[in-house]
Amino acid sequence: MNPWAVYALSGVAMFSVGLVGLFSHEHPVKRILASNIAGSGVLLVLVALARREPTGAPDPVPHALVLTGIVVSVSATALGVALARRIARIDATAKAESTGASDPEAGGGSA
Amino acid sequence: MTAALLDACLALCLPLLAWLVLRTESLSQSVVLFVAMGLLSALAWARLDAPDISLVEAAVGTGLTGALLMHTLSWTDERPPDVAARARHRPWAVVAMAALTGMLGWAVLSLPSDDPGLTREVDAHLAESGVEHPVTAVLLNYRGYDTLLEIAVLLVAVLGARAVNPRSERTTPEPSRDPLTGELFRMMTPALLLVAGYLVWVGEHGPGGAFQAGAILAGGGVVALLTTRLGTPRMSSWRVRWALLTGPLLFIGAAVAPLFSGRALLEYREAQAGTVIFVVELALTVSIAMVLWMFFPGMRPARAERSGKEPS
Amino acid sequence: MSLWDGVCAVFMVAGAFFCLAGTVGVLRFPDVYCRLHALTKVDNLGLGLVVVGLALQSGSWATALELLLVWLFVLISSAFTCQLIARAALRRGAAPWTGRREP
Amino acid sequence: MPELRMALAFFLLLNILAGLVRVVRGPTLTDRFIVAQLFGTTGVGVLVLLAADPGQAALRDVALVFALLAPVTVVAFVRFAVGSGPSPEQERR
Repeated sequence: MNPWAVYALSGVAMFSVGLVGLFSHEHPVKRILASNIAGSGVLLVLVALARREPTGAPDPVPHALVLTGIVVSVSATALGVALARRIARIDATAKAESTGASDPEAGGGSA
Repeated sequence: MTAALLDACLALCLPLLAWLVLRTESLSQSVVLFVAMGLLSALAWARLDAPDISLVEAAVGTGLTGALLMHTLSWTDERPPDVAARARHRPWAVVAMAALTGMLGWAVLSLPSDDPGLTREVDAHLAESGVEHPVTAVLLNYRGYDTLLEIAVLLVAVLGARAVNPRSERTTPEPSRDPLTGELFRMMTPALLLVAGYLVWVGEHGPGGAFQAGAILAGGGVVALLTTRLGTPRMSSWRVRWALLTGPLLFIGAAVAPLFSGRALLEYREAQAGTVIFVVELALTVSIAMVLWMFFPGMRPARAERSGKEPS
Repeated sequence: MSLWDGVCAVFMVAGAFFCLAGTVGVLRFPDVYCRLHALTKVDNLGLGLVVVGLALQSGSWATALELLLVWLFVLISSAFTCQLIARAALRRGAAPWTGRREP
Repeated sequence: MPELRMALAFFLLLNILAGLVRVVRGPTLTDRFIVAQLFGTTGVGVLVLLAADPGQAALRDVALVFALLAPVTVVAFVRFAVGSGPSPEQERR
């Protein structure tokens, strides 16, 4: 079991944990964390495959891909969090309006 | 022999920690576990001979993701988990995870284990790329097109994050003249600027570059934001817009310039390749730092309205 | 030069021991404030000894200085970490341990 | 000597795993965060030990970045998270 295989399996396990976690949680931030975990699992598999040549330098091309991948996944997380925050605020105002307004039809007021 | 033990132990506890992150009910615990997992994955990159990626993971993981997720704790409501439903799903989740791991693991392990990859090709043309470090050469010369589009992706993401978070609803935090965090900001800023400059310079012949330096500057920006030394960068100010646009515009300019002298897109002249890459990398550092910094929205002090006293 | 390597080995093993002491401290101490001491004081000493062991062995002044710089930054950030978390915990009312045996 | 360094790096990694116990069991949110910081410092130790191998000098820059950016998460934690997690009394029950 050479080292790259160990890390590749670990990446695969992280990906499956993240993917299953993505479907078994309703909380938006939890799902963002799950998709982040799945993403870093895939990146781990990529870099593990780049290290298959035991001697000499590892393959730089997957390294460049994974490097930009990490920065893009952070910006995706930040965008996801901003969207989740916006949805939470809309739900809060919608709930406040529906409890505040006595007549029923005002419930679905636009945010 | 202990190296194999170290690798096995690290490779085992990464998915374990990932599972812990998603298993704990309360959000605040899973955020802290997630920060710890980012740290361990930086060690995994180090063990896989990928210092560039370990550097980016460290700069982005501890600098931004941790602070951003801590910020989410201040506005999310800890929804009470319906433990009954969760308990029903639990066995199915474990079965699904095991099956997925098994299938994908078999697929990955059946790949040829002696594939040399593209190392020889990259090293063959390294002399013409203008830099000595292969990863920087791939990032900014061989696959420059990829990095150019990736900067556009970052720009779109920050425009989206800011559009969704309109300034009218963003309350500015009251200036908390707290001597402790003020001192922290005063001591950290010179060190951050120095290390960021060092990383941009070292990117030419060693692990480093625009992404790592930009993430570190953004981390400093977040501290400045949290210690209310600086307000949130407003999208309306022209300085912020120019800072955002210097990277992409300069990169596009450097990419299009060879077209006028009869060469293909992004085909730098060999003599100036090194300087062109360095200038583009400097501009990218400014843009990436500004993008990652603006992801951090204007904050409301978590406790201020509820208990009416300054929480700092 | 086995004596020189021996000295470096002693430093590094002592450093690892103090890291162990710090971890055990964080695990076993009864309340937040004691654990903060274990985290920021003991662990830093462990790291410092490891850094000194490595610096002596590195054979080049630049490497030794860079290692000491890393340790200096860890010291600075630990000082702030300890104070900030302790003040936040106190403000949130985490009761300090008063010596009674926990039930 | 390289063998000793690798053994110590493995030993520190075992420390990090032992810290996982407190992360799972830790009563309050602050305890969990303290262990996350412990991972940070011990992680710097592991990186510095690994950086002494030939050709791995860049790992010292990684350790430097870790040491520099550690306060960012702490300031964010103190400012946001301390007020939101379940308060110590609730958790101790």
